[in-house]
Amino acid sequence: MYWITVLVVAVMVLSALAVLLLPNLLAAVAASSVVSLALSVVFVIVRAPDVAMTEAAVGAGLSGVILVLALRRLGLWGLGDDNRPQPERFSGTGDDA
Amino acid sequence: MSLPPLEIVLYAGAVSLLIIGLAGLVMSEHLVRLVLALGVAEAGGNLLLVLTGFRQGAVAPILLGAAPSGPMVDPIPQALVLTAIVIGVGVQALALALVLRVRRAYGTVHMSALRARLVEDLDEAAGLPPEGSREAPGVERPV
Amino acid sequence: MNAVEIAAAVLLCAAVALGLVRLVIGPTNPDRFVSADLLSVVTTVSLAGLAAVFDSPLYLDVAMIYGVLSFVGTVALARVVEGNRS
Amino acid sequence: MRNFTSLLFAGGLGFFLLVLAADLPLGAPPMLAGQGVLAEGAAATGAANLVTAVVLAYRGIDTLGELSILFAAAAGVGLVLGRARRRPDAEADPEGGFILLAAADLLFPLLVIVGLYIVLHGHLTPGGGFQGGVVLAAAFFLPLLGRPRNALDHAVIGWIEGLAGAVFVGIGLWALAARGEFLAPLLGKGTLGALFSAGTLPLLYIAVGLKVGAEIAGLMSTLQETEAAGS
Repeated sequence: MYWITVLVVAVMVLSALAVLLLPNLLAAVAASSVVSLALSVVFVIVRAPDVAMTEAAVGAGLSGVILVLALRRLGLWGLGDDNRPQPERFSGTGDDA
Repeated sequence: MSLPPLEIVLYAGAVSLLIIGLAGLVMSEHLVRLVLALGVAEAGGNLLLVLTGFRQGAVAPILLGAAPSGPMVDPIPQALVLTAIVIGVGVQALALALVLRVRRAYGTVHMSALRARLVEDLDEAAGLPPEGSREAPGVERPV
Repeated sequence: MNAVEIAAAVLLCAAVALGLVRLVIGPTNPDRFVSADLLSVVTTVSLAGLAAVFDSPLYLDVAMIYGVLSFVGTVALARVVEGNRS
Repeated sequence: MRNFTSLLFAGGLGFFLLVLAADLPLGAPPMLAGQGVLAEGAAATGAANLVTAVVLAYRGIDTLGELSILFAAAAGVGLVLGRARRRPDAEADPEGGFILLAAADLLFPLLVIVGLYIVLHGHLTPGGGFQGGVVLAAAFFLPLLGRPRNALDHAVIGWIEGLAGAVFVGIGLWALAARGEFLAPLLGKGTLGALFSAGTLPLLYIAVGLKVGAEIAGLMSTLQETEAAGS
């Protein structure tokens, strides 16, 4: 049990670092869903099934959907490695993406 | 070498989530990544709260059958965190809507560009000539 | 924990490690989404396994919610990638 | 430079928190309030799930405040994004493939049943209005992912939301009239662990589930619809 806990916490912290460090925003969203999934396992380990269930529902379904819909609406796809410049609809910026 | 107890491991995980989230809040350049970092910090805070009620060998605060078998963990932090998580989603959605709105108004979601635009707007509102902010963008202007 | 549970835990840990590697280094976005989906399936299984280890049926509800809702999240991600490509 | 100071700040805060950990009573017995809830919560409220007892019976008014915060967030999203401006010539998303459409049709009843189970058994097993509401919202949002041309009727969502909130407040006022306390537990406690037990707590959780589900479904629907119209 001890080593499982250590591993889950390590996965959680590593993916939290990945959220900040991954250059691609969609990958960061995937990493943040991994954070909340590991967090839900941690909540089960600390005997909080209610909280684990809320975190599972929110992290697995809701938060990812909201983030992805917002990102899609932003249209900022590339932001990093596989960058593909989007046509800019706004005048006078040029500093974007 | 003696291993740290389980509580210390969990506590360290919660604190490092909190720290990573806060560092991301301060350092992130893109507004959506700022929202993500806020979520990470919030997760750390929630875990910290739940950990205050945890003790080893206790069971979940849910009665199965008549008598509880052994000690139970504290239900009050769990109830607090339950509501905190749901509120966190609302906050996240509202923050993303505001990011979309900022994008619509300013055409950018990058912090540095946004800051330059805000300084320009402030200068314009204060009646200062706009050249100053363009020539020396790093200089703080009296607001 | 008996031997079966320890073996299951080791296998699940290996699956998590492999999925995490693909999540971080995945060259393209679909790789990362597939690895996130894999990790959520592994999480569902390990939640069910934790219910067995704790010898309590309460935790099975959590696994059920996770299994049902991770599909929705994955579908949303997949739809976005699809809409991006077209 | 700025990154350096930020990292310094984060590191200092981490050190502070870790030092604080040395004095924390980790693993100690619960606080006095927690001990009280553990000792008497089940007998006082009739709920087998003590977290539900805390959320709805001991801190019911907090839950009401939380619902209003969620309502404010959902309303704020609608307000900030504006109404869905779907241009008639706007190129809508293509429909989903066969797998997505078939899975959405098959999963919809399953998700609704799971959500209702989670809401209705909130006082017995882990779960309750918040989690079940999220599942219900996902159930109603999944078909929209497959068929982006359809849309949820925001008037119906608003009615469900308002009705559920009114039911929650109404039960609270009824308790105020009958027992002299807002949201005090009413009705018979029943036998511990039965479906019809714990007095008004399941009714309150049904109201919470409908309200949360309607709000979150409306929120996701708003995000998707306005997205289709372009920014």
